[in-house]
Amino acid sequence: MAEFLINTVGLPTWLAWSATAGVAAFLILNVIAGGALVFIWAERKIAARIQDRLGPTRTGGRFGWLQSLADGIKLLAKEDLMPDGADSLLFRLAPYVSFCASFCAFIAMPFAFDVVGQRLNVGVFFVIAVLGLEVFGVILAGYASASKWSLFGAMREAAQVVSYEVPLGMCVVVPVMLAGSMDLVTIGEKQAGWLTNWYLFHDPFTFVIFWVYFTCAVASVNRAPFDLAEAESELVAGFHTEYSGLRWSFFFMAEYGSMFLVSGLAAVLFLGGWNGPIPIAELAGWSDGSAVTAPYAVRLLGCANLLGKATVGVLLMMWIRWTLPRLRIDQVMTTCLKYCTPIAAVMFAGVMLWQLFLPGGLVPGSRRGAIAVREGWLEQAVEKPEEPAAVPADAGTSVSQQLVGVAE
Amino acid sequence: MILVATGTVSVTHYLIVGAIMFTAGVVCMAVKRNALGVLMGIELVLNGANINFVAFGSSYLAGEGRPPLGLDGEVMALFVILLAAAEAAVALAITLNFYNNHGTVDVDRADDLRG
Amino acid sequence: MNWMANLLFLQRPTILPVAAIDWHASLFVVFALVACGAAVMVVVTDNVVRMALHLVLSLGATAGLFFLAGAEFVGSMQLMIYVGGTLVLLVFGVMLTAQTKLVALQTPPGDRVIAGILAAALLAVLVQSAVSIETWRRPGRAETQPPTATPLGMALVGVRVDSPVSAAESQRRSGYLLPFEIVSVHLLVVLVGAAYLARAKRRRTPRPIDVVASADPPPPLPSGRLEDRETASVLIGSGR
Amino acid sequence: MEIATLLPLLLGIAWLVPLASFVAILFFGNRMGPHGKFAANVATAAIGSSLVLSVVALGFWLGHHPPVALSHGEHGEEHAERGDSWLHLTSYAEKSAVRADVSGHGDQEHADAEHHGAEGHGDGHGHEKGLALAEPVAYSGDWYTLYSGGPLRLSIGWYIDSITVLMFVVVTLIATCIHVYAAGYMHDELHPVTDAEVHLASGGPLTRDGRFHRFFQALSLFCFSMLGIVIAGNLAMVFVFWELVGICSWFLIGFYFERHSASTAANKAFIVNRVGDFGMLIGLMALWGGLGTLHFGSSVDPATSDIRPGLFELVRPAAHGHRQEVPDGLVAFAAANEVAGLASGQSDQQAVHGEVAVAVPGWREAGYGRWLLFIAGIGIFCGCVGKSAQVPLFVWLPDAMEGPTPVSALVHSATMVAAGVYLVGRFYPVLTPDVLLVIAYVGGITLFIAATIAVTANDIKRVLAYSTVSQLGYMMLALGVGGWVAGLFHLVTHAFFKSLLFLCSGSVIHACHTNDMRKMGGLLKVMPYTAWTMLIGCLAIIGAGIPFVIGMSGYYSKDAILAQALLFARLNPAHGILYLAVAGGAFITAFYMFRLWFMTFAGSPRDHHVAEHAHESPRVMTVPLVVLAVFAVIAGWGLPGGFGVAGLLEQSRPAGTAVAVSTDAILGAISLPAEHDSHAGDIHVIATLTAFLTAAAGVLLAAIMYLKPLVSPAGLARLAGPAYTFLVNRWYVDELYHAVFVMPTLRLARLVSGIDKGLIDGLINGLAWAARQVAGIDAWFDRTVVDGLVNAAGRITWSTGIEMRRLQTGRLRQYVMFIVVGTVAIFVLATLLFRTSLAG
Repeated sequence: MAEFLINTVGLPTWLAWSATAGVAAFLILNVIAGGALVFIWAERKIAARIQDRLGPTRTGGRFGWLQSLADGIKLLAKEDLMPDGADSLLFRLAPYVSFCASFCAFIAMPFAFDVVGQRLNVGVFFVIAVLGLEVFGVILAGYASASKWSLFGAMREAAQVVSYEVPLGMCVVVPVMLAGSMDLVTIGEKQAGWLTNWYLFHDPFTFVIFWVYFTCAVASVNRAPFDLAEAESELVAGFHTEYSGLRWSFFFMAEYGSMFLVSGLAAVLFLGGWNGPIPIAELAGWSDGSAVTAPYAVRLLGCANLLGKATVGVLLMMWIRWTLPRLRIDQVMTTCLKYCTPIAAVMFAGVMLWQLFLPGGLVPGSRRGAIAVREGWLEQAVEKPEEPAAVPADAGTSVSQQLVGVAE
Repeated sequence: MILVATGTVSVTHYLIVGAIMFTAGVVCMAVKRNALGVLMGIELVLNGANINFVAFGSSYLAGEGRPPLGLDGEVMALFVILLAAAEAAVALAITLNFYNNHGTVDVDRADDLRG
Repeated sequence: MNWMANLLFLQRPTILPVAAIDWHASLFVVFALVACGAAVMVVVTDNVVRMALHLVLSLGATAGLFFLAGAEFVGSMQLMIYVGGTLVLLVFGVMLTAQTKLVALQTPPGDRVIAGILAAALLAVLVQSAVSIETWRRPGRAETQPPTATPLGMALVGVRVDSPVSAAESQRRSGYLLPFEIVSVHLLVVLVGAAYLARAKRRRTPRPIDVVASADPPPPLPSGRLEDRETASVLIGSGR
Repeated sequence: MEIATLLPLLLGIAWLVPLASFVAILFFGNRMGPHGKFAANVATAAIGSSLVLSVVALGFWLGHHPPVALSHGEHGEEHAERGDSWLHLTSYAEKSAVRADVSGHGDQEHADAEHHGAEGHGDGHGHEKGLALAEPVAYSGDWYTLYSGGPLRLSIGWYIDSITVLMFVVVTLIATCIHVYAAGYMHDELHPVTDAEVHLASGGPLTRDGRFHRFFQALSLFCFSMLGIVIAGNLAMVFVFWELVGICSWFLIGFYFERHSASTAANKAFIVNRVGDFGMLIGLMALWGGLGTLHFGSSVDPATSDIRPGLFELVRPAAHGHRQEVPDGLVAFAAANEVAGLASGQSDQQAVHGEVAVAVPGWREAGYGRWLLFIAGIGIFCGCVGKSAQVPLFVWLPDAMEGPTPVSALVHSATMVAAGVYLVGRFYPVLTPDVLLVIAYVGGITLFIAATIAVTANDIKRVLAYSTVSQLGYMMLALGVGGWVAGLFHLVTHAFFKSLLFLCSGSVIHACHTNDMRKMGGLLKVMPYTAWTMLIGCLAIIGAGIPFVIGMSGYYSKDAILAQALLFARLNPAHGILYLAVAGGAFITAFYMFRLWFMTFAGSPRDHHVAEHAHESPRVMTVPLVVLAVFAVIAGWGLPGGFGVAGLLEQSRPAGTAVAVSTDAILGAISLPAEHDSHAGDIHVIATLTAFLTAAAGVLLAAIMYLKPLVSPAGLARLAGPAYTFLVNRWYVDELYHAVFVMPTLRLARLVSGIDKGLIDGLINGLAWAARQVAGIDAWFDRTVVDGLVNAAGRITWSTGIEMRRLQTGRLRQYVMFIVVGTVAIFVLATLLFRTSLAG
C-alpha cells in the first residue's frame, strides 16, 4: 500500500508511510472498538440467557443489537467525576495507559499470513509483555482515586497479574519451542494444513497445556472467576469504583480488547491461527499454502478464520464468567502457584521429551519444528565461516520497519 | 535534531544516554529518603549499565567490523535484568520487614548499626 | 476488487532505501529524550508513586532503545520482566508502605546540593570517557542485522551459532549454559528468601529500639497482608 | 550329602548355636521378657538345638561306621578273633578311605581322602608285618586359615572321630538338662536379690538386681567354648577355647562376686589354671618349634595344595606301622648344633636339607629329641593338670563350689574339668610311655588325697567336689596305665552321674538353704525324687552292680580302670602301688558317698529349723534329675554288636596304641599293656571282685557309722587324732601354697612397692618440682612480656576502632555519595595523573 501511495498517488515517502501506519492503526482500533461493542452486547445476551432472562431486546429493533452503541453514546454524554483528594494527573492517565497497552499488543498480532500490524520475530513475548503493561493502568487508577476499595482492587490486580505471568509465560513457551521461533507468523504457518497439525493436537501435553494457558489468560485479563480487581460484591467496583463516563468506558474497552487479544493469541499458538480445520484454499487450489503468492481472498479467509476462533474464545470466557463463582484471593494464588505453574512445568518437560523421542509426532509427515530451525542455524554457523550469517527464512524484517510498529 | 539530519546513530550516543540514566540513578540513591526511592535509583543505575551492554553488543550500531561484544552484550543485559528482578524482590522484602519493625521506610532511620 | 483488497491488506514492503527522514535516528532521539527525561523526573519528584510512574516511562523508553539497537529479545524481556514484573512489585511495595508522611519525604536541601555537585562530576567523567574513544564515535552501518533471538536462546542452552566459526571451534565454545543455570537457581533462592523475609509478623508492642528510632510514637504496625485491617486504615490514610 | 562334609557341617552348627545365643543375650538379654526371664528359654533352645544336631550327627556316624563288637570272651578266642576283628576295622578304614575318595569335591575332602588312603596303605603294610592295627576313622579339615607363613600355619579346623561326636552328645545333653534345671534354680535372680552373705559397711545385707540373663549368657558362652575344645582340629585352637572355658568358669564362679569368698575363689581358679596353662604353652612351643604344625590330623596346605602330615602322623607314621618314634622335626630341632655344623660352609640349602635328612635316623638312635617329646607331653599334661584339678593344682576346684550349683554341676564336674582328661585322651598318640607314667602317678596321688579329704568334709558340695577330683584322678590314672578306653569311658559315665549328684545336692541346698550336711538329715520323706535319684547317683559312682551280670554305668568304667591298673601292676611290679591306690580309692569313694547320702537323707532331722523349710523342688528341677538318673544307669551298657559307649570309643582308639609296648624310657623301663589284654579272664574277674568288695565294704562302714551309729564318728575322729585334723585341714595344701608361693610373692611385691614409692616416686616428684619452677619463670615471662604485647595490640585496635566508628554514620545516602566520590576520584587520578584513560 505504501508503494501504491508512493507510485500512483505520488506522496512523499515519509507521508506515505505515516499514512500506511495510520491506516493500520485505524483498522486495529476499529477491530477493538467494534469488537468491544459487539462483545458487550453479546455478553449481556449470554448472561441473560444463562440467567434465564431475555436481556436487551428493544434498542435497534430486534435483539437489542444497538444497545451497546446507545450505552456508548450515553457514556460520552456523561460528566467525568473526579473525587477531590485524588491524584488528578494519575487519575486521568490511568485509563489511557490501560487502553494503550492492550491496543499496542495488537501490533504484533497476525490476522493472516502477513496481515499483521508489524511482524516481530519476538512477537509472542512482545504481546505478553505489552499486555502485562495493562496492569499499570489499573494500579494507577486504584491508587489515584483515593478510595480504599479502588486500592484493594489495584493491589489484588497487581498481585494476581504478576503471579499469573509466570505460568502464562511457561505455556506460551511451548508452541515457541515446537515452532522453533517466537515469531507469531511463523508459529501460525507451521500449523498449516489439516486440524491435526494444530499444536493443540500435537501431543497430549500440548492438549493439556492449552487449557492451562486458557485459565491463566482468563486470570491475567482478570475476568471472572478471577475478577477480584472489580469484585462488585466486596469492593464496590474495584479499581474503577470512582470512574465514570468516557474514562470508565476506556477501561471497558481495554478489558474486552485484551480478552480478544488473549483469545487470538490462543488461536495462533494452539488452534492453527488462520489455518482452518480444513485447508480449503489448498484443496481448492487457490494457493499452495505459501504466503506470498496467495490471492487476497485466501487472506480474507484466514482473517475470518482467526477472528472466528478468537470470538469463540471470548464467548467461552463469557460462559465461564456467568457459570463459575468468584474465587477468594488465596484461592486465586493457590490456583496459580500450586496448580497452574507445576502443571505447566511438567507439561513443558513432557513436550520437550516428546520432541526428543517423537520429533515427527504421531501423525506421520507432519512438521519437525524447532529441530529443523536449530539445524539450519547450526550449519549456517559452522559451514560458512567467512560471510556474516544470512537472514534465515523466518527472520524478522528490517529493524527500521519494526520501529514503525513500535512507534505507534 | 542534528542526529535526525545526519541520520547516523553511533555507540557514543547510547553511552551518553546510559551515562545520564546512570547518574540520575546515583543521585536518586543519594537523595531519596524513601527506601523505595533508593530502590528505583538502583533500577535506573542498572538500566544505564544495560544500555551500554546492548550498545556494545549491537552489530547494528558498530562501525565496520564486528561489534565489540556481539551476542555477549545481550546475554549480559539479560542476566542483569534477571538479577535486577531478584534484587528488587529481596530489597522489597527487606523494606517491608523494616517497615513492619520500625513503622517507616525512611532510610535515615535505618541506622541501628551506626558506630 | 484488487484495490479493495489492497486497502484491506497491509502489503509488507521490501527493504526501503534510506529515506529523507531517518526513522532510526528520529526514533532514537524520541526514546532517548523520554528515557533521560523520565529518569531526571524520577530524581526530582518527591511523590513516590509519581516516581514509579516516571520510572515506568524511563524503562519503557529504554526498551525502545533496545529495539532500536536490534536487541528485540532483550527489549521485550525488559518490558516483560522489568516493567511488567519488577516495577509492579515496586509500586506494590509503595502502596503497602504508603502513608501520608512517607509518600513525600523531604530531603534536606544541603544533601540535594552536594548530590547535584557529585552528579555533575560523575556525569562529566562518564561522558568524557564515552566521547573520548574515537572508534565508538564512528556511525553505525545502518544495515539490518540477523535477528538475535534464536542465537541468544541457543547460547543460553549452550550452543553458539552467532559469529560463525569453524566446526572444531564451535565444539569448544560452550555458550552460557552454566551461568544460565546459576541464575535460575539464584532466582529460586531469592524467591524463597524474599517470601521468608516478607512474611507477616504481628508484633503489637513496638520494641524500645523503635521508640528510640522515631521521635513521634510509632503508628500501629501494619503487616504485609492484603486482608489486614491495619493495612486498610493505612491505605485510607494514603488517599487523604 | 557326603558324611565327610556332613559331619563338620552338623557339628559346626551345633558348636556355633550357643555362641549365637550368647551374643543375643549379651545385647538384648535384659530386654528378653520381664527381668530377662526369657534369656533362659533362648539359651536352652540354643543348647537343645545343638543337642539335636549332635544326636543327628551321632546317628549319621553310627550309620556310616557301625562300632565293633568288643569281645569280652576268653583270652585265646580273643587272640584268635583279634586278627579278623581288626581286619574288620581295617576294612572299615579302607571303606572310609574310598568313601572319602568318592566324596572328593573341594580340597578338604580330597585331603581326607588322601589321608585315609595313606592310612589304608600303611595298614596294609601292618598286615604283612603281622602287626595288624586298627585304623581310627577320623575326618579333619580347616574352616578358615588364620595365619600361614613358611612351615607354620594356624587355622580354625575340625578333627572329628567317634570321641568328638560322643563328647558332643554328652556335653550338649548334660548342658541341656542343666539349663532346664537352672531355669528353676536361678529364679531368685529374676527379682532384686538380698544377699545375706554380703555384709555392707552399713551392716545390713546387700540388695542388688537379679542377674538371671547374665547367668545364662555365661552358660551359653561356656557351652560354645567347651564344644570348641571338643571339635578343635589343632592344639592352638584347643588352647584358645581352653582359655575361653577358663574365663567362663571365672565368670560363673564369681557369679556372686559381691561375696568376698566367691570373688577370691574365682580369681584362685583362674590363677591356678594359668599355672597349668604356662606348662601347656611350653608344650605347644616345643611342638610348634620342632614340627611346625599343631594339627592333629593331616591337612592340606591351601597355598601349596600338598598334604602336610599332622602330629599323629608325624609321631606315629603309618609307614612304620604307627610305632611311636621321635619325629624328624624334633630330632633336627634338638640336634640344632649338629645341623649348624652341617650347614656351616654350605651355601646350598637343598644340600643341607639332604644331609640333615640322611643324618636324622642316626641322631634319633642317639636319642636326640626324646626329651623334647617328653617335655611336650608333660607340658600339655600340665595344662590338663590345671584344668582337671590334679595334684598339685587341685586346690581351686573345691573353692569353685562358691558358684551356683548348676555351674558346679556343668562346669566343675561334668564338662570343663573333663576337658583335661579329654585332651590327654585326644593327645594320647603323642604321649611317650614315661609321660604316661607321670600321668598315672599324678592321677593316683590325686585320687587318694582327694578321696581322703572328702571323707572329712561336711559341706555337701565340697564332698562332691573332692569326689570329682578323685574321679578325675581315676581317669588320669587309667589313661596313664594305658587304659585309653577305660579312662574316657569313665569320663563319659562320670559326667552323667556326677552332674546328677550335683543337681541333687543343688536341689537339697535349694530346699535347705544351707550346704552343711550336719544340719540336714531325714530329707528322704520330704524330697523323694531328689533322694532316690541321688541314691542312684551314689550307686553309679561307686560302681555298684551284680558282678559279671549287670550294673550301673560306673560299674563298667570302674572295672575297666581297675583291670587295666591291675594288668599294669602285674607287668611292672615296681609300680604296683598304683593298683592299691585305685582299690583304696574305690573303698573310700564308697564310704564318703554313702556318708553323704545317709547324713543328708537318712535318719531323723538334726536341725528342725531347716527340716520344716525343706520341700521338694519344682518339676523343672526334678525332671532333669530323672533324665540324668536314667543315663547314669544305662550309660555304661553296651548293646550286642558293641553299640555302646565303649564300642564307640574303641572305634577311634589311636592307631598303634592297641599293642603292648615295652620301652626303657627316661624314667626307667616301662611296659605298657595292651588294653585288650585287660579283658583276659583272670584279671577281669579279680578286678570286678575287688571293685565289688571294696565298694561294699565302704558302704557298710558308712552304714554302721552314720545309718545305725554303732561307731560314733566323733569318737573315731578323736581316735585318729592328728590324722583327722590333718584331713580336716585338707592336707594343709592351701596353707603350704600360701607359705611357699603367696607369701614370698607378697613380700617381693612389698619390696618392689617400697622401691617404687621411695626411689622412683621421689625421682619423679623431683622432676615435677623442677618442671614447676621452670613453668613459674615461663608464666612470669608470659604474663608480662607476651600478654603485654598482645594487650598493647588489642588496646591499639580498640582505640582505632573507637575512632573509626565515627565514620560509620549508618546513613545510607552518605555511603552512596562516598562511593561516587571514590569513583570520580579514581577516574580523575587515572586520567590526569597517570595520563591514561580507563575507558579503553
